[in-house]
Amino acid sequence: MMFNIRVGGEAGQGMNTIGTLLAKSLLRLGYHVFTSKDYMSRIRGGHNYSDVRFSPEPQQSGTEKVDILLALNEETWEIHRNTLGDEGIVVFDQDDFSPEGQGPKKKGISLKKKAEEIGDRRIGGVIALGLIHKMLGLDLKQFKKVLEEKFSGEILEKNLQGLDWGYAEGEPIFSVSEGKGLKGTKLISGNDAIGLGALVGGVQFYSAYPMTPSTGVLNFLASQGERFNILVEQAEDEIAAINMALGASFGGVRAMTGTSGGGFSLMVEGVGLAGITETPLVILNAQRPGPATGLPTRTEQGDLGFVIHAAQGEFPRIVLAPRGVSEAFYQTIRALNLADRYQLPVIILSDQFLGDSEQTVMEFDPEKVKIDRGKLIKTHEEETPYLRYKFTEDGISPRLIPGEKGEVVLADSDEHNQAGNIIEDSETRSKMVEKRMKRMETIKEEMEPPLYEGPDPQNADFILVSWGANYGPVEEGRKALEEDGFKLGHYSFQDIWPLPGGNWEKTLQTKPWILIENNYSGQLGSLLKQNGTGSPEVFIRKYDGRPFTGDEIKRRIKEEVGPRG
Amino acid sequence: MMFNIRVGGEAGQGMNTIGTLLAKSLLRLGYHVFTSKDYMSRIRGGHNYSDVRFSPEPQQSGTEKVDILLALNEETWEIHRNTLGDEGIVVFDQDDFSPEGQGPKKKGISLKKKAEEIGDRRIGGVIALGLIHKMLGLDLKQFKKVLEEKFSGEILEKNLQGLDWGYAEGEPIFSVSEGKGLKGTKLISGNDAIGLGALVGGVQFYSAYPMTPSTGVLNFLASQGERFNILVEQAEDEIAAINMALGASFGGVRAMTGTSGGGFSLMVEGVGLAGITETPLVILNAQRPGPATGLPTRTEQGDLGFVIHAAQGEFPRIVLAPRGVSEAFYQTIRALNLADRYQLPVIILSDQFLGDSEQTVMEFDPEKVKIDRGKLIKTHEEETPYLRYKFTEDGISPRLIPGEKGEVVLADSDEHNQAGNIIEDSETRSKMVEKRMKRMETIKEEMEPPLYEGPDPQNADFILVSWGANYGPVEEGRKALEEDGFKLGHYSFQDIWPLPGGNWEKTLQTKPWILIENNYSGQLGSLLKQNGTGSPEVFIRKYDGRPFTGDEIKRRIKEEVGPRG
Amino acid sequence: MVEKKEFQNNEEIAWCPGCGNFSIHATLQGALADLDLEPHQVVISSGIGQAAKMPHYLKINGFNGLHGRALPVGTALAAVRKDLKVIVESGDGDIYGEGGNHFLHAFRRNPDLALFVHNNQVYGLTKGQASPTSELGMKTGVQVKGVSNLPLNPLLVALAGGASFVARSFAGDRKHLQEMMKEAIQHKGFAFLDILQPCVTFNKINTFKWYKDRVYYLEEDHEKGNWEQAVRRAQEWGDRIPLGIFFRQERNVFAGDFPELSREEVFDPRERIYCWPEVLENFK
Amino acid sequence: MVEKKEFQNNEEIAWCPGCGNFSIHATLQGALADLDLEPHQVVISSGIGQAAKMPHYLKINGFNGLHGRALPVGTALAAVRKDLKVIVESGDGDIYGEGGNHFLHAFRRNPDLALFVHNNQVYGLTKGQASPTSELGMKTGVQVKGVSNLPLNPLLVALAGGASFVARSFAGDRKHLQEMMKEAIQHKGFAFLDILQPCVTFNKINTFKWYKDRVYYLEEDHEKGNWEQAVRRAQEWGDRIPLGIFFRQERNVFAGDFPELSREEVFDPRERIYCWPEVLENFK
Ligand SMILES: Cc1ncc(C[n+]2csc(CCOP(=O)(O)OP(=O)(O)O)c2C)c(N)n1
Ligand SMILES: Cc1ncc(C[n+]2csc(CCOP(=O)(O)OP(=O)(O)O)c2C)c(N)n1
Ligand code: SF4
Ligand code: SF4
Ligand SMILES: [Mg+2]
Ligand SMILES: [Mg+2]
Repeated sequence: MMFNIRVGGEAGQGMNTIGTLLAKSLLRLGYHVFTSKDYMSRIRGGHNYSDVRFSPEPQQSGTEKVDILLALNEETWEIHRNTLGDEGIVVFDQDDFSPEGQGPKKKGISLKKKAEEIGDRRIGGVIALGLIHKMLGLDLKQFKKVLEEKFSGEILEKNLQGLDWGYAEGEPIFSVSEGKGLKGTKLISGNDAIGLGALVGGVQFYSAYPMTPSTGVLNFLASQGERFNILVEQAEDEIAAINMALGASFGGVRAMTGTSGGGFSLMVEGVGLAGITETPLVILNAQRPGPATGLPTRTEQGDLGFVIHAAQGEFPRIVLAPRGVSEAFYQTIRALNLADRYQLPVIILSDQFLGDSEQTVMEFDPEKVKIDRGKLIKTHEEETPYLRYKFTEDGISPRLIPGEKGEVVLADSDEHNQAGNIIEDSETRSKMVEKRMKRMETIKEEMEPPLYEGPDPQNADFILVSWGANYGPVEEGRKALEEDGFKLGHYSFQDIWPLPGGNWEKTLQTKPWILIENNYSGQLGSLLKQNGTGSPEVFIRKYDGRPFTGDEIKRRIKEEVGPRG
Repeated sequence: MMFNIRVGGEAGQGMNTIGTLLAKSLLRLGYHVFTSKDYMSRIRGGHNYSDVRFSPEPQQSGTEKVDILLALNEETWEIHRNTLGDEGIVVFDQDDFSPEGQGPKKKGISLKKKAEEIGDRRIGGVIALGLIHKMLGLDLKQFKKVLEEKFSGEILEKNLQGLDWGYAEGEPIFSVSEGKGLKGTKLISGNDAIGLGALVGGVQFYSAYPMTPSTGVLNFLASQGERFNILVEQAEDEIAAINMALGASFGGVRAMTGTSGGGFSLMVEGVGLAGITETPLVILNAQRPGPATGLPTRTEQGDLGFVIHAAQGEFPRIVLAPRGVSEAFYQTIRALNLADRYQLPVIILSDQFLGDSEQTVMEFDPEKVKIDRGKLIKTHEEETPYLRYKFTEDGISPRLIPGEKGEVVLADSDEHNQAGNIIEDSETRSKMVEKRMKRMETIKEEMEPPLYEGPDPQNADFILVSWGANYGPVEEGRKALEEDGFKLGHYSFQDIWPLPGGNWEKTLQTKPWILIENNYSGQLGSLLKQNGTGSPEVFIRKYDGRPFTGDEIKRRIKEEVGPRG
Repeated sequence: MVEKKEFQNNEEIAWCPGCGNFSIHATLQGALADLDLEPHQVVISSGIGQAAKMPHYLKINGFNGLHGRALPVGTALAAVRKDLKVIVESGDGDIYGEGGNHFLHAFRRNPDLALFVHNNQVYGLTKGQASPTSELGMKTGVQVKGVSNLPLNPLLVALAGGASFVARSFAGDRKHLQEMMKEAIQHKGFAFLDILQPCVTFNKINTFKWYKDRVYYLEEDHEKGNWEQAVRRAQEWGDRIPLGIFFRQERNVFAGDFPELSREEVFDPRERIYCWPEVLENFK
Repeated sequence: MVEKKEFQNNEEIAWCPGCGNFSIHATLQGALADLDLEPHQVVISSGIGQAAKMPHYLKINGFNGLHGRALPVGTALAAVRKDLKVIVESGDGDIYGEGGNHFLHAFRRNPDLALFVHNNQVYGLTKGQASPTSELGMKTGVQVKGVSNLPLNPLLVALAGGASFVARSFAGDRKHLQEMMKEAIQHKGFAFLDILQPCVTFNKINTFKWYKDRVYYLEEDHEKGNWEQAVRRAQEWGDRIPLGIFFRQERNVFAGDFPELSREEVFDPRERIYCWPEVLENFK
């Protein structure tokens, strides 16, 4: 059982709040919830919507199909009417408009008018949610708790009044399976998960310049800054942001910066600086469709080739693209450890789809998290005089924090000798390049191969290949096709650079495979080709700024390879 | 016959001037000349040197072997003594030091002392050049003309006096073949050739921020600006430089900007802006070794992957890496035409080796050059209302310059509709992406396949693969190996992106090939792999900041594949 | 006579109802019409933000470029297209934040353009973070304890940097605003006009009323050529906020000696190369 | 007592003989020794250029970063490492040109660091192009007709931008320079010291003698807390160039309330997470 409720209207009508309240109630009723947001780059007006999808089973994808459409204006009805199946129903404010035509069921209710009658214009959404709870046969108890935690006094009273009134207006028309009541489950967005990861991972300095869809992380950390002694600074521009973070990291604290593609462009030189100075740094690039300003509030996987190659010259870096919200948390912590252990820039490649979607995840356990600061040394006694860029077996030099009595530390953006002083000679240059690049070999070994799901690859008809947050929709599509008799495997890449070795190489050389990317040119595909996979049999792509959904994947694979089973 | 004269000393001793004077004399004596520069990132002191190589035959590579070493200080002797073969000779100021030890021949002469005696401390170099002319049995007549064009009055007199005195001090000890006296041949550096290309190609606006090794182009254009109405502006930073150039181009004039890798990093966002606004722009990236500041005055081919992937999102671009000085001129003009015809950013990927090396080239003929401004339209009548991003068959929209009576032009960095206005809908977005990317297909067809030299590939033992200015050294090495009985072909890429198709694909799939790149990781190699070539048999690389030389290529290929013939 | 309505187009305007940008939008049309400028004779270079959407809502030449980079684009346009009036229009975050370096150097270069900054003292489009002009103590989702960076006084910085025209107006006073816009557009050189613009959604401190209660006009006899006086008046902020032209001075403009290009020179720029052999003389 | 020679290292210095940087280099050591600061207690953040090579020529902690970006690096260092004295040292091109935006915003943020700008009014390392402070008319390989952009007056801009300490000294007056360096380092907040530095190779206008003939000290009774007076004196340039502290004011410093981190907190920052479950409360 999967159920999808869509709340649509214009910016400023509070779709997000309504969606979040509903999601929280469902979460507490024991459901797995997945929410996604579709919004325009404006503050008022236009058309936005939020989806709240729930099920007793875990899930991490949106869907094309809507079961209940809460249309806060007529435009929402016009735009989304076709997403409602025959069983679907549109809920609307009957004083505002009335949905014309055949098709889905309709339920009018007084929202604005009733809200004003109760005395708070803002509670129209809560009224509608009361109605929706009734339609779904859901208990209001959890929802009331949510409201009680959020509001108090008169405002709370009015909310509860509205909720009850809306509930009374409805009929139970859907029968949904009961939630399983998983203990400790939380509803977290990708951006918050990255923020939580940074928090638990020990970030002490976060500098950024606001840029959708990365601002959520900045907001989250700012909200926690005082409590956890995290210095969160809004920089004058992204160049300052990355250079501040590097300064902080050189100073010894864990530092991170975050942005989207345009801001990442401005950070490029700083990425190289992290590379040559061997300063640990985690950089979040939350992708949105480009080029340039592009579609600020939408999603795309368009920056993969860019972040792998960003900055002049050659130096090692790591690129991780979390598969989902839970991974966003753990991979952020891992990124911080990798940055410290290998003393280099680590890029977390997220996107608007992941960042803005909320997903139920089992509670994150900070106790399970290890902080590994790598070769950070506590005293200079280990090396006298201290050599910041000492040649070592593995290319990683012991790292001293400036401030140690009797010793000094020098980092340099020019080519340098072991002490960090500028050099120009051919021999030292070559050795330093080798020292830096050498680390790539070790790193490559600890990169995790893509997750494989499905039947033994030998028995699969096709192998699906995806990366990052596309995992959820592709996996949902694959499972749905399995039920239709398809035999499909699925490799989903999370560790992207350096590209991990593994069975996938042989499998893709021998089996027909389907590449699925949320971009135009197939950027992971190009990387795989460099590893000898050849071209995919089918390339399913999307570059309209919207995320894939599970049912879309199913439909498009069927279109491409014909019906099975 | 090839002859190499090396002038070495510390920064500020005028190695460049001495080298240039000598080169001019040789040029006028009818030789082909190739000069290269090795200098430090400092203004005084340290160790710099210039090579002047000449021959009756064309050439475009330096060499490891030195025939005459003009050592302006003892350090030069120490550093370069081993480059002198048994036939070589070191020329030195006998009042300054005397070269110790076995090995090459030695010729002391009074330079500073004599110069002071004549009454101009600066003419020591000219005295040495008089001596060198005698050693080589060369007539002084041409050199005197060079001096007469450069100096006059008393200074000229003193120079001539010094020259004659130095000449008288020498003996003819080398016998060099006579120059062929090619008419119209000029000695031009890569940077000047790009500047000349920009000039003839009709650049009317050049904005840049100083950065070695690209500054030569800025200097050249600045020197010509007033005469040819080229507005040359030193911007406050590289971000301003590229955005100014885009503004000028939008305004209708041919515009260009130039920098090196670090500055290119800062321009990245602007490259994407050119991409989405479809504004023609030529960007020079004169590579130097990175990452970050790296080795400011040295050379590397380290930015290939970077410039191909630079900027968030996906859009078409063209990358050209001129093979030599002559190509630098013609490819710059071609770049300007391509930018206009396809309305996109074109990147000229040069490097310090190409930019600072001078080479004799047949006179550039501006009459042969065509200016093709593509679909620039003169009046709005062709389209009313004018649609800047009109959907067309080939993805290229007619381009009107703002200022046409009754019509307006709107360029936009957000995703937009045909008129240039912001949109967010899925359909227009997809169509716009397709419109932009569509051009890549046409472009790919007109990209020139790599130049092939050598025996029929079927008969070659190995195929050498190089790109950009590596062409000269690799080709010289190949020819030398041919004489030793090797059968080697050579593909040299100049059009890099989009990668041109051609016979090379099949050849490299079937023949063992040797990749030669001036970087660590083999960036062209990665591109070729994406096209199914597999890995090279041998990878000859260099990442010490120095260019390859012909004899080095020969030596290293021999080392790798064993002796032949 | 050009009429205001010639600048109208049919784009839906994406600003919030009540936003101060609406009156700037309307006033700009009036100013241009008053100056008898036709749509094709003007070009607006803008960055990214709410203010920066301006060229979309007018029938006018426009280059809506990157966040923070409207000035370099406009500077080059002013230099190579002397037949066009160049207006650079963007928000306070765009010009004083991301684009601060171009702001600083525009004073020195003195390009012949008018810079209109919609100064709402907040980042509007990205949902309410502090901008360089946000008041001390203003709380936002990022500045959770309140703004602690000293607000930038853009007029003072412009004066110190050598700007040749420095003025302030208020979106709530259309008559004055129109006058200022006209003066700025007519000024030969870099004309900087800071426009106080209420953001009804995110700036709950500097509201329409807040501004209205404080603004007043510089006196008739304020000496526009007196830099020291301008500096003194530009320091006023808080209870009393002066509007008007603080400073004006004629100075060499950027690329003033670069010629106005003919259509032919644009289409075939090679025509200019009349002494090629002479250039090549250097290379023998 | 710390001695000057504790700051010496054995690197070959790549500046031209006679360059003003040598005296700045020597003076800095004196200032630090005078303040009884040991090498490990100081960190220099620099950019790229001749001036920016400073950390290589001292035994001192150093981060020699990107061209133009020394200030952000130093700002963060000052915030997270309250136990270190942070000096940002770079050239005029670096700080006023490429890094202009950080300069502008450092005034507002007021990080606790000292900024030393070796102002030789030229780009030295890249061979003599104009810098933002080059004199009008100065000819270079790029500015072939002479500089036409109005030179930046960095002191005036710093004052206008709200800098809390603004001073000028001269490389040719080591006694004064040392005094100024010490004052700047001791200032709590952003201390900006512009140092006139002759470039013997590329700046043939503003030579040692040129400066020497013009510089004089601000009077003993110059009121350092008087902003208007500072602005008036900062305008002096040409025949008479004042040296000294133009302005000084105590103000909240950047991240002043961010605690000094213990070694333990640096090595295991997770120690700080003591109310994790409470954080997760928001997500149910
Ligand atoms: C390089 C880059 N960084 C960040 C952004 C995100 N961004 C868009 S508009 C904006 C701020 C807008 O503020 P302001 O200029 O004051 O305009 P307003 O919306 O207030 O009119 C930001 C940070 C971007 N588009 N590009
Ligand atoms: C991004 C970038 N752009 C340009 C350069 C080249 N560059 C190095 S130093 C310098 C100017 C130095 O001038 P200044 O800061 O005044 O220092 P000085 O050498 O005069 O001490 C420039 C343009 C660079 N290293 N990085
Ligand atoms: S957010 Fe503020 S500035 Fe933006 S449109 Fe709304 S009111 Fe205007
Ligand atoms: S070029 Fe000028 S600033 Fe640089 S070291 Fe030489 S004299 Fe000093
Ligand atoms: Mg604003
Ligand atoms: Mg300088």
